[in-house]
Amino acid sequence: MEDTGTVVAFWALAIITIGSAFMVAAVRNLIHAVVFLVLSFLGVAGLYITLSADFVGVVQILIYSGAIAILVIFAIVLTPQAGRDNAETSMRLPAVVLSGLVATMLGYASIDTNWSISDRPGFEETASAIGVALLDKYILPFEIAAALMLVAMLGAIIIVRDEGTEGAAED
Amino acid sequence: MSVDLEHYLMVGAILFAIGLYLALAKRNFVGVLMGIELMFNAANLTLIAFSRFVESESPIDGHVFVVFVVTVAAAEAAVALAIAVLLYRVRDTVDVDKANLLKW
Amino acid sequence: MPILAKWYDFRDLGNAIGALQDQILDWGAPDWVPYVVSGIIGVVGILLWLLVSQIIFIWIERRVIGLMHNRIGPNRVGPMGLLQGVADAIKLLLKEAITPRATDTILFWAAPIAIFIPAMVVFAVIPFGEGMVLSDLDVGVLFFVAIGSINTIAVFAAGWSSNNKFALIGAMRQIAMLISYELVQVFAILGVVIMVGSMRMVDFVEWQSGNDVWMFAIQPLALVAFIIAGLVEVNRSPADISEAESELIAGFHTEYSGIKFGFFYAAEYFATFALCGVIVTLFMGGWTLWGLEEWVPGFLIFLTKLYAVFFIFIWARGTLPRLRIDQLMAFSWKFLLELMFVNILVVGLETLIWREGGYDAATVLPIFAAINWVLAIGLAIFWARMLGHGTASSAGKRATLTQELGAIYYEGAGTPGA
Amino acid sequence: MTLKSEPYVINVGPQHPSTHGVFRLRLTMDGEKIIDAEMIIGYLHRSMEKLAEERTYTQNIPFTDRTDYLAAMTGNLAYVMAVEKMMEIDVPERADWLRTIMAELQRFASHCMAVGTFANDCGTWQTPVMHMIRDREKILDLFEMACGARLTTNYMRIGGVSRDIPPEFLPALAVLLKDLPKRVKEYEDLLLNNEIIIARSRGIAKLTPEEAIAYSLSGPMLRGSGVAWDLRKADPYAAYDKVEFDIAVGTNGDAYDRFAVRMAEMLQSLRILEQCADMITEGPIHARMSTSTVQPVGDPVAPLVIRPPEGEAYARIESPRGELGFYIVSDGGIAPYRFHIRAPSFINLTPLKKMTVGATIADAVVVLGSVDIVVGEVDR
Repeated sequence: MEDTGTVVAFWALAIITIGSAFMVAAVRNLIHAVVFLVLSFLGVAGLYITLSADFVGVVQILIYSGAIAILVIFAIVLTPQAGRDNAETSMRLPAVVLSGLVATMLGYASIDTNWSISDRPGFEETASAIGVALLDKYILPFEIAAALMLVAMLGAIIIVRDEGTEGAAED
Repeated sequence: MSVDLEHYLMVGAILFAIGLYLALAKRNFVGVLMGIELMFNAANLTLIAFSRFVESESPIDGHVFVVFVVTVAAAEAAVALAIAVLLYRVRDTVDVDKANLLKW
Repeated sequence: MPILAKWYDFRDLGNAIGALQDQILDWGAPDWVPYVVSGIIGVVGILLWLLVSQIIFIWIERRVIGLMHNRIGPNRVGPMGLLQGVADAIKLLLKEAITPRATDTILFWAAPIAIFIPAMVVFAVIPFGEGMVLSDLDVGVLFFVAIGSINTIAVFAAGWSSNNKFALIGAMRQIAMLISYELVQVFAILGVVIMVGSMRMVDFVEWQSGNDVWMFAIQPLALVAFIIAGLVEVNRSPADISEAESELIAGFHTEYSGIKFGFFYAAEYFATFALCGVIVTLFMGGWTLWGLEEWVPGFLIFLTKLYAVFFIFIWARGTLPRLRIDQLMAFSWKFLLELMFVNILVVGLETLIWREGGYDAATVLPIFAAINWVLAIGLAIFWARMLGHGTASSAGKRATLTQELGAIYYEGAGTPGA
Repeated sequence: MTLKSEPYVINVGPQHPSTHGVFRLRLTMDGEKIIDAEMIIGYLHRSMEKLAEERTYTQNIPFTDRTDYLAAMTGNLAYVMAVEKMMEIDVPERADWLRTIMAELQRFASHCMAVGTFANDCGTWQTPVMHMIRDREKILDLFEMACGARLTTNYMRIGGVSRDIPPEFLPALAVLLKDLPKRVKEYEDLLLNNEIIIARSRGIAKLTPEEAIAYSLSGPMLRGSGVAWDLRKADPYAAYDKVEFDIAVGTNGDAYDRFAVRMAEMLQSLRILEQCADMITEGPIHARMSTSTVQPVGDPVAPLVIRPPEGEAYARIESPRGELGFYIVSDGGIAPYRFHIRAPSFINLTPLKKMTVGATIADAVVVLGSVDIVVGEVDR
């Protein structure tokens, strides 16, 4: 991928994504952390588009920065007295060391191994290919994912529902 | 100056590390959850990078995996936040340190 | 379409851009320069069109609503009040953008920009004319829905950071509405995508001009649901609940003034234009009008249709009262979503029969249209009856007239919020 | 273990688009549901009842326009009837007819505003209220023709009316009575059968007849709850015993029925006006005051200074908002010793807390619209 457009795009998006991910850890107020999280989701979506994965990029925007960010915001809003600070636990130093080690290990692995790079150009359009793959090659995982979504939705609703309002559901 | 697989993997590794740090070090349960979401994103990024660069007979599988990861991550986020609200309702705090009793 | 390759043939603005690109290449610029130049021209063109049409539409909307109110509407500024939009813009620019105390300043400043960007980015996907779409994404319609879901965050940031109870209620209402009507919007689009077979915006237009039929004739239910969901997403009456004047003063942008409010005001208009653009592309045959696009430039047809759909929104704003938030939610979850599921089932079956059977469009489309119309009307009435709306108790009733004094006529039958 | 969310307080404050004036409602909210509502009034208190004690009886007449500024004519009528009752003056027949015509025109105009702002609170973008204000303008032109003022008419005098109607008044009234019924029918189709207005107001703030009577409500609030009580029939004054009309009554006692009652009353007012227009008689418009009770100053027909005998009197009429009463105590002097106004809006507001608790903020606005208060009358 040598045309300058994608290179510039990659570096810009990489900086945005990693910068905002770092800000999520560094910023004090939890609401600001969520906003930076959304920014990093959008950065990752941009990276997908530079990898010519347009369907997944748009799905990322729709699901991550559209739905999951709202879930996180609702969690923060529904826990008012819990303090909105983004403080760290006492395990701060070992966490830094461990994640640094993980980062170097992954980095070394990715640079050292010779991936069998194929000289295939980017995909023209992926939406129909994904659709076809989902429905004939991965039909079983597709159904399982559907069942899992249903179970997760019901579980979340039942956990959070106030015990006292069974009868009041339809008032 | 061209961009190839190693660049994307490095970005994925750094993102994963930040997500791990968040999950380990944050006091607030929602902060931990943000870390987990970041880790999911890092994994997705490397999957898409592989499906774009690496030799394979059906490269679209990387995209299918990411679609599955996104759906499962959404479901997991919903359940995790339900737990966060429940934890807050029971123990009046979402501080990960304070929730150390298995049965209350 | 016979493209006269000369640059001055304005039936398709693409000619001029193409001629410009060749010109730049002749000057020996590297290969990506014309690409960037045409991109910039496209962006600037859309931005100019948006600003000009917003200023015109401020005037048109207030005039039309004025006529509905039996009054004249703005006629002070400029001839017949035409400069009203300009006057509003200048007023908003000059007014001081107050930041109230104890607000979360970063978010307070970021929210208007964050709400303005999606309203602009959506236009990259809308095809104005033959070659005139800024980026012909293969997942065009999905891109429109995804960008629509981003401004939920911006609305929350605005409501949360302005430290005002009314703003917070407005923001929470807006989020609840957006989430539940996004579902309806996606399913309405799904019906159309199944029949057309692709998500590219240009394919919709070609399919409709190829079969010489407008999609709303075949899928009326999808159009009605999409318009209602669009009304909610764009927050215009009868669903302007999050900024309900009579309840929440101005909802999530209560505390904003000056140019920051200008951003909210402009973002609402741009989002409505984008919505009308998508409605025209998906359901009303984009820039084609049964062959008229050979002579009249495509984008003019597209714009007249867009403004016509916009007029429907103005009309709705002038006449319909506002729903309560829980009724709006109930309407989406208990009524619209079920209709959409059935719509997708029926459209899926029809497309399956059409594809497997291999019939040509001319014979099969009228049958589908008939089925879908009957289904739409019958289902709506049946479902409303099931939810207890159409029954006698909920019909309007005049007060009973009586002569005898002191009599009690109380029945206490009215069920709340029927 | 309910969700731990602490209630927060919202001021639907003095400056709010839908409080019909400077009226403040402090709501304690739990999410969207209201758990406590507290009315704070007094922002428009001008202590009229105290001021009236330093002015002569005739000078007090302009006060009565400004209490209920949407129904000035009925305010004048009530006060003037109270003083006449104290001085046992009987008003000539033509003055009675003029008073009835003016009161019914005022009721139609006031209901125009009430129904319009109610539809406005339900969310219509000012469209119905603009149409109704257009009709109200026609009536205000008639008032201007009759007494020179549109809003604060100051038309009635103790013992009759201030001036006779010009000859072109009745033809103009006839023209009006031809086209207004069509308009009201149009509003009824537009608003009464509007699904969204029905959804927003049906079953909201229900009041049973017993509660309505217990809160001593009156006017459309009482009739909305099904109690067919109208002072124009119960205690006929002016020329109401010579005209026949119906009482509009609701059946469910909710916001929708009060709104429907007001719409029906507009039609009944037009019916009364038609009868008055063709039954009005010629004759004097002011009673001749006996000089014994009057300081011989100025024109004996409309004396400036009136000195009613010692005693008290209470006169009540059916104003657009309910039973408007004036209680006046005289100590024989030229100014009333005590001047009290029974303001219907003030009393109709009392059940507001019961009506709004449990509903949402959107309902509270609709309920306030259905009660149709005028803050000038609430605060006096």
